[in-house]
Amino acid sequence: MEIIKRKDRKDAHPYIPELKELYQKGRVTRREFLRNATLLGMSAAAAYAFISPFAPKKAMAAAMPKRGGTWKCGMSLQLIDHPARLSWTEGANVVRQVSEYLSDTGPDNITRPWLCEKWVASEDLKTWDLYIRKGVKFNDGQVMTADDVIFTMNEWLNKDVGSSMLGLLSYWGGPQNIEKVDDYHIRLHLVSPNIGVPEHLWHYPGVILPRNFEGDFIKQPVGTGPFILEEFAEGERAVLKARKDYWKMGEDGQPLPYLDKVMYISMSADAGLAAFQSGQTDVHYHPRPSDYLALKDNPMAKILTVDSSYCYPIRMRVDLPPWDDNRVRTALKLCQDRKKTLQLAAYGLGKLAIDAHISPAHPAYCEKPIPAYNPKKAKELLQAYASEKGLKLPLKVKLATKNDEAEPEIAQTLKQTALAGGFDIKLDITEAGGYWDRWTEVDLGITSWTHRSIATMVLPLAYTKESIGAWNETRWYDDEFSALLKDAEAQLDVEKRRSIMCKLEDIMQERGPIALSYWVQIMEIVNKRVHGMEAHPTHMHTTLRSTWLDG
Amino acid sequence: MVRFLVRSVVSTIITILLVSIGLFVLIEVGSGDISVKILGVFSTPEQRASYRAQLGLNAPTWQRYLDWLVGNDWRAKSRMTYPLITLKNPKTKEVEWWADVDGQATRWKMDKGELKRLVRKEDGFSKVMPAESDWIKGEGTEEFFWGVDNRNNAVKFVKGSGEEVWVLTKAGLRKQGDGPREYIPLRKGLIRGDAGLSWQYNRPVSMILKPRVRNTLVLAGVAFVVVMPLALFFGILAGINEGKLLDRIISITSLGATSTPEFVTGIFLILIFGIWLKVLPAVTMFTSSNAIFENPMMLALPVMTLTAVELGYVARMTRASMVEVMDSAYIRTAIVKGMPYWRVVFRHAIRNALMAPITIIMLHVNWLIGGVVVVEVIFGYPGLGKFIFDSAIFGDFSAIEAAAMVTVLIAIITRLIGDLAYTLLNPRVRYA
Amino acid sequence: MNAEAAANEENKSEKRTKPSLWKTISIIFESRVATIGMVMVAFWVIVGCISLVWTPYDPNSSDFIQNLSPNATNWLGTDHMGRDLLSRLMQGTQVILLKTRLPGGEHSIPGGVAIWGVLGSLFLGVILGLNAGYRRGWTDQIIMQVLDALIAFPQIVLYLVVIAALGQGDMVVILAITITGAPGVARLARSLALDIQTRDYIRAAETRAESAWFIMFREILPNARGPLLVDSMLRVGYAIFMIGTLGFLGIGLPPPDPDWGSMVNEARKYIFVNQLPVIWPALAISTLVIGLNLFADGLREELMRYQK
Amino acid sequence: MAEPTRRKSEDIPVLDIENLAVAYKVRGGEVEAIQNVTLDIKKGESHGIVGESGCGKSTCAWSIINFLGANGYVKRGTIKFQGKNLVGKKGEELRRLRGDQIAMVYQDPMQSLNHSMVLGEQLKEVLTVHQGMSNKAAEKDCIRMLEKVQMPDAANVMRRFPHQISGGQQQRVVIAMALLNNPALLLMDEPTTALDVTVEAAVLDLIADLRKEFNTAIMYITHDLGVVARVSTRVGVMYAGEMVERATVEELFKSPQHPYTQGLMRCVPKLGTDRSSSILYPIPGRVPPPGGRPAGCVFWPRCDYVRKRCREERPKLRSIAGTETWVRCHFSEDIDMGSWEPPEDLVLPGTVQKKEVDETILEVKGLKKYYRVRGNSLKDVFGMGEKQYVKAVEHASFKVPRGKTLGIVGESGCGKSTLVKTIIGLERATDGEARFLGFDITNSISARDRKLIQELQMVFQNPDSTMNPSYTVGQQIARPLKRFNVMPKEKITDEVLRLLRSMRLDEKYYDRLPRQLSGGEKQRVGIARALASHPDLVLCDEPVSALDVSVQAAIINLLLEIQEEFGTTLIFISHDLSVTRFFSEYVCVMYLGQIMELGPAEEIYAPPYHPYTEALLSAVPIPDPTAKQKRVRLQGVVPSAIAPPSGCRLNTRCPRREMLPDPDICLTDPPWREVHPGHHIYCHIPLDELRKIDPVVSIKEVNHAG
Repeated sequence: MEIIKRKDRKDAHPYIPELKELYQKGRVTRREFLRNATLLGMSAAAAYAFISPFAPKKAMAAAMPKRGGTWKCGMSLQLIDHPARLSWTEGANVVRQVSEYLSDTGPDNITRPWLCEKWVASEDLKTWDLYIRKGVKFNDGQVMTADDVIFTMNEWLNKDVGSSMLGLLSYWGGPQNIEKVDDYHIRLHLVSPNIGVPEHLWHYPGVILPRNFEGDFIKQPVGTGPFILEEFAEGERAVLKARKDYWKMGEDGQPLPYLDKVMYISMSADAGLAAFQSGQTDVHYHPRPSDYLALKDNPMAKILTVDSSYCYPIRMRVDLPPWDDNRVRTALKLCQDRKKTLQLAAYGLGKLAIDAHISPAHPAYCEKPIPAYNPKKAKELLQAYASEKGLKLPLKVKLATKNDEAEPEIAQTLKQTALAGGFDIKLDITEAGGYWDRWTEVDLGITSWTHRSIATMVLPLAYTKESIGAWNETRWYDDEFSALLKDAEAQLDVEKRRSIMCKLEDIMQERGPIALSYWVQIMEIVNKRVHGMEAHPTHMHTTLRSTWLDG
Repeated sequence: MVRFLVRSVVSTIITILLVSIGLFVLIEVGSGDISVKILGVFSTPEQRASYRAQLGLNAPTWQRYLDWLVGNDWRAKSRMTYPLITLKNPKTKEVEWWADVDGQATRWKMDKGELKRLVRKEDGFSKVMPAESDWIKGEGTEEFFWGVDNRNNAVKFVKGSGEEVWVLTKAGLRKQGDGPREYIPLRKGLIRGDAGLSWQYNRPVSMILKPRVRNTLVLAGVAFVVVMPLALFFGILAGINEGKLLDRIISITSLGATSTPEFVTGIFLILIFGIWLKVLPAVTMFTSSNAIFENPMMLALPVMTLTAVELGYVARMTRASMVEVMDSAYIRTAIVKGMPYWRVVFRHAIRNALMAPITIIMLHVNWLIGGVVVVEVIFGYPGLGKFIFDSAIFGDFSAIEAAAMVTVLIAIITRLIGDLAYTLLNPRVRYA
Repeated sequence: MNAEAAANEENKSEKRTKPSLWKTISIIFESRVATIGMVMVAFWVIVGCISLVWTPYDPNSSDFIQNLSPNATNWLGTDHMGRDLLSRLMQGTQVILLKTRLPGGEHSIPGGVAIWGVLGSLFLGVILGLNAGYRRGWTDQIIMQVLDALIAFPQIVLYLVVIAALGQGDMVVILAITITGAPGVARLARSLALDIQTRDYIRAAETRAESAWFIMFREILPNARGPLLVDSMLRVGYAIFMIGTLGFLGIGLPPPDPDWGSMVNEARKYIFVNQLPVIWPALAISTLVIGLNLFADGLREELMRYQK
Repeated sequence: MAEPTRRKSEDIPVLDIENLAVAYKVRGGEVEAIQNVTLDIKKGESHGIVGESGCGKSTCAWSIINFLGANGYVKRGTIKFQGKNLVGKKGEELRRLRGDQIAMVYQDPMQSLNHSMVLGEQLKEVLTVHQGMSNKAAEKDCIRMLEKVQMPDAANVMRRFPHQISGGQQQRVVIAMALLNNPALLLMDEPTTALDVTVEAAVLDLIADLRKEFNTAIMYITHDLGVVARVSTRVGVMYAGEMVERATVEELFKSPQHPYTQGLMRCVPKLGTDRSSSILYPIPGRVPPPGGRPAGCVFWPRCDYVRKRCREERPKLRSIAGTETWVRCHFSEDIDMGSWEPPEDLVLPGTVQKKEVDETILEVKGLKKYYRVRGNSLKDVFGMGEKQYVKAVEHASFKVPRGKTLGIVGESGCGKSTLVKTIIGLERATDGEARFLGFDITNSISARDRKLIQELQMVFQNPDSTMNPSYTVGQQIARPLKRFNVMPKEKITDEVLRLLRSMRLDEKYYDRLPRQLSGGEKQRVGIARALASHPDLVLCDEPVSALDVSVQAAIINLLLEIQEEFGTTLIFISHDLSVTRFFSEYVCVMYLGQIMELGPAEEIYAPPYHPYTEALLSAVPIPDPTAKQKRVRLQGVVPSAIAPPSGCRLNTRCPRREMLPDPDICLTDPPWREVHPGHHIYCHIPLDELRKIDPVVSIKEVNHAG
């Protein structure tokens, strides 16, 4: 304890010492310590310094970055208007190069301050102080102050804008609870304690906008980021060119970024793959397992991977028969041959999962045994249900999904493995767009859920009463579950949180609406000439500012 | 001949009209209640009704058809106090509808029952001003006003009774007071180059469409220019060597080529030239809107793909008609007249032999367009075909309607050209 | 001079017996081209029929290692999901040539989507064409006008529109094939009718005051059979082609039963790893289409020679 | 006109063919289209080749210029052209001969001219290619040549496309084209068959004149004995690929040696003979196909004099002592044509005596048929131009007594077919009245009563299209029986068989398909079908014009029998005046939709003539070289029926117009002048004037008319 100086304590969160202790006792992992410490406002540097006093200040850069060059990536591009309304990561990839977030969750899934120099949470986690970074200019020349931040926050909470932040930040209790202390200091008074604030600040619609923002990013691409939007044509391309006066310096002492130009060209996954292989693009965005297979031995390709909570839950609508009966749901869950699925759909790349939307990549994940493939038991359950309902097996059901990433493979495999379990699954596989039109409507479907850095971000979004009509595609909610979730959001103690998670996981496994075979291992396949880029669990291109090209 | 031409032009116009009707009916009616599709099944009947009103979907189909085809601003004009004008948004270049109030572009909204003017400033944004004076006495005590709202609708506000309307925001539907009583979603209509708004991109279809059409025309054009001479050459070559080895070779290869789907040819061309040999760009990357001109090489593979399929077909056509011509009586005459073989072929045969293929080729253009769809999808070529495909998948109706109309237009026009070419080639028609 | 040769042929073919069905069939074998074509087509039909009752393995189950190259157990190798390509290829024939799944997906009727589609266009086209060609005048004008409108649609575009409006399904494909095919058939039927109705036996029928429908369907149609038959052959080819393309675009016949196009579509992602899953269905489509073409060509020649 | 060539054995013949055989490769072996053909043509001589279709006439010509297609070749024999053997000549050498030394004229001028090239080009290239002449010079020559072939305003024609000039003119162009290089040998393959009588006559005159002028050797192929008689000095008769007889034209027609030739002579009606005075004797059987020729003499199966030797030994072509005649028959000396008796089994119509019945079955008064046509001006497209009509039939009036035959003659486009179509109801009459059995029949057939329809049936021209290829003979004859339910279903088959028998077709035809029948047989079935419903009136639209002479005779006889048997009334359309004359009691001559002359056959064919009738008669090719025929020709071409000349429609071409003091009177409608009751002439020229005109034809009564 004594090693912590008083002045440190002044800012640092009172929980930090305890955290340190836990770490020293080996109750929390190194990674978890770093996450939580930084989360609570301890500067990353300090945190690193604590756990490994003798570690070098900065990992040695392999080589001095080269400047210049155009970085190309094939990626589908759709409509962008109000950043706060962003609903898809591709769009965010473009926006985030121009505008930035208050916090920054790194590839290591650790969240650090970014546009705010630091934040401090009260003990009860209901009051958060955000200290805005000074001297940051928007690319239209005006200086960023608390006003811009507050303006942006108001946009998030403005019903008219309709941002998905609105749901996420429900615990903020509306704009009136945002207090401007001074030009560079904002205080948030939360209605309910929440540990996720920094993470939430990095939720992809959350870029900081100039106070005079009119509502269309394409008309008004003003932000603090390293790049300037030169051209945006939906369905065609986005061209970004380096900004000269970016606030962050590169290793060579000059302002970032190293790249001259960033170019996103809209193309289908297949076209993208071809383009990458023929050297037309530098990055193959969002590679599918098949792409990995195609590229893993490609001499010019470099594969960056990271574990994530990206997944393809098989979700069942609990408001429609037969899925309203838990026996049927459980039966289907039992019908998953997880290993086979992982093999067929992802060539074994990924982590086997339990039937809960909580991932090992999430902090405080509670380790559970992977359920075995048990068609016999499934059949019994189903038999019981069927005889009750006067149906006969096999039970005919229709599984809808999109012919996009690994879904078809998962579907095909399930169809097969579920046969023994008494399910006769018809497949209804359409193009991605076709599925997104009805993803909340189909009674049985496979929806892809993107990575979220903590479980408390996704669970409220999809498995609570409030979220019905928005993101709750299964209409499933459970009072006990919701209650526990509230606690979890307010619970700082990792151990305690873990124990809550255990309960949550149990509930979902026991009566939840999703069957889940594996967690995707996110990978980024880049050309060897690309340096300083890292795979991010969210598939976001978070590190382009420090990416550079060699030859 | 005059008669022939006039006839074909007239019939072309009728055809286009028929097509447009068919298209409209098929989509607008065939696709059921669009509001459900947009608002989702969560939406209540009341919400849908309100939304349909805003889209003008409550109007009878024929009216919507007319609006779609020739626009409805004239309908709005007759009701409105101030003249309608269209302005280009300086940033997006989109066309916006405003009313011209003594030189100032103006729109209106109701705020707590009070009519407000939104007067446009140079930078494209607008400032709010009171406009209570604009009310007009209607029959009885009712006071109303026809103006433009900021969703490009001509709307009828009624004093004191703001409608409760459901407005669609990205966050979903939201109930809003102070709504207008009636809507006319302003549009210039297809024939005036306004194909409405694309739901997928939330931008005017015509704006997105223009570059796509250009790209496709370039692609198809190049393919056409490459294919035709080759095809005709091989066709004629085979034709005059009927039954000989050369004929066999040409015929069989061309049959093989036509019978291999574009998508297969395309894939393998990419694999071989783009990836294994790396001699040609595997896909078409539009690094700028003029990429095709800056880097024409990227057309190579798509064109090759189209060629593979088209070449064979046209060649077979040409061959057939060449064979037919070659054993016609007048060729016999020419030979018996002691004309040298090549003179017979070039002076006497070819001209007649080309008549049939040319008309067929022109009729065949919509087959070519079909191919273009596939090719564009494979090569990620941002053209008309891919656009239609995407819109169809997305269910972006106004986009499909417009795009389909364009393809049909192309098809019909080329056919017309075919007719012309035929008349020019065939004196029987020319002097009939 | 060939006329004399033909004349001679004709007299050879003079038999005392009524021409039997076999006789009409046998003319196919007189042309080598037609025979080859028929063999190719027959091959696939047979393969399809077999697949109805037996395929080496379950086409939809992944019993093997992924992306195997051909070997003793999997003659054509396996695909990216470790399914036996031969089995899938065999079953791929069904939806095209042998069975059509009715809406609801519970039941299916014999005759593949391509077949029904072409039959549809044949039915529609013949009725329109004969009326246009025999009645002429205004009827002709109007019918042709409408047909022009239909023909103006590029097939795929029309299909995409239909999809957008009506959604996917075997029936929709059939509808699309019918609509896109009918104008062509009609034009052919019309030109044939226009030619045939100048013949004296039509006059004879008219002097018997036969009804227009009688003349169209009893007097004209039988003599238009040949060309129509040939034409339909080619159309089946086109149809298969289109189904393939649609399958490739992922909007064709719905799963699970694989059709060749969607096989290509699925396998496409893996083309860089394993080309065979693309090559086989591609070959299947090509050979079938080529077969139909040859068959048609041969048949056409024979009929011509025969009609003389 | 044919004048015998006295310059015998002058120098070497231009063309000398020694027992030539041409074979075609077909599936399963090869067939000899022609065998042992031998002939020679001298300078300035016109050698006719006559025979029925499928006898290898054309093949003969094609073999000379070695144009036998991919599957044909000369199997035996030699073709010497000016001493040099042509057989096996190829490439350049052959090319130089074609069109230069040896030229050819074909049957169908429309087809044989390139429709997408102006005539000028097609003509000029003959000169520019063969003589390397300059374009200008060629142009001049061509125009000169066109004038030689009496082409009106030649210079203009050079710039026209084929479809812009009439058929006759097209043929003239083709001939001009052939003569441009003044070839030594001119091959003509049925050059006038596709043309109308008057046009044909003109072209034949032309050929004769040209022959004199250029002194070219001509090989003239035709099926028409009349034409041969007119154009050729010597004639070769071909049968089943063999040359069966060769002789000077006079000899051939005076004393034909070969039974086949004799048979032919007996088949064709001479102009002036009619059913009462003479009978046509068809040759039984049909020409054997190249594949199925009999051993021995090719003709024996059809020969009346056949003996054992004929069946075994193939006769040589031998010359008859003391004549120029060569014949391929063992016994020609023993055969005396005069003493020929028709074989018993051959059933013939008894020569009918005219019985006077004057019940009128069909009466037509002032019948009109107009067709609406669209103009080509912009105005017309939008229907604003004034309406235009083809005046196909104008004021047709005539009566047909029961049981008689009315022949309607006239050239193509004269409206005879339209008239018939209107009567039977395939067309609605525009105006005027028509009564059949007292019922009005100006309406269209659909409006008529079943009973009426079945009384009015039709026999068609083209045997190949008269039957529906898809149904058997039986089905097709049965159809009308069913349609008009003439009799109970079960009886139908018997009835059909009865009809077949009465058509001289035995039962095995019942199940045959049309393509298994010969032209004659098809025509018989056609007639049977027409008669099935026992009609009162049968309209025959050129029922025999497409048939070979021998078959023709048979069909004519058949019709005559039927008329006797059923007392059927016939209306008989034909362009062949001899046949019409032979066939019908009453004749009606039409020109450009107008009836020119109407009356009893014998009177029509003797003065006073209508000028048009006169022209027609003088144009008829008569199968008798000795016949004297006046040369009256119509000038110009048939005017368009859309804007026909006012008044007498013939006035633009009338050969006798100058007989009138004031020719302009022809611009007014002429009066109907009655020669006798029932014989009318539609002309301004007074009858006495017309009476002055002496007969067109004078034939020495030839002994073998039977």
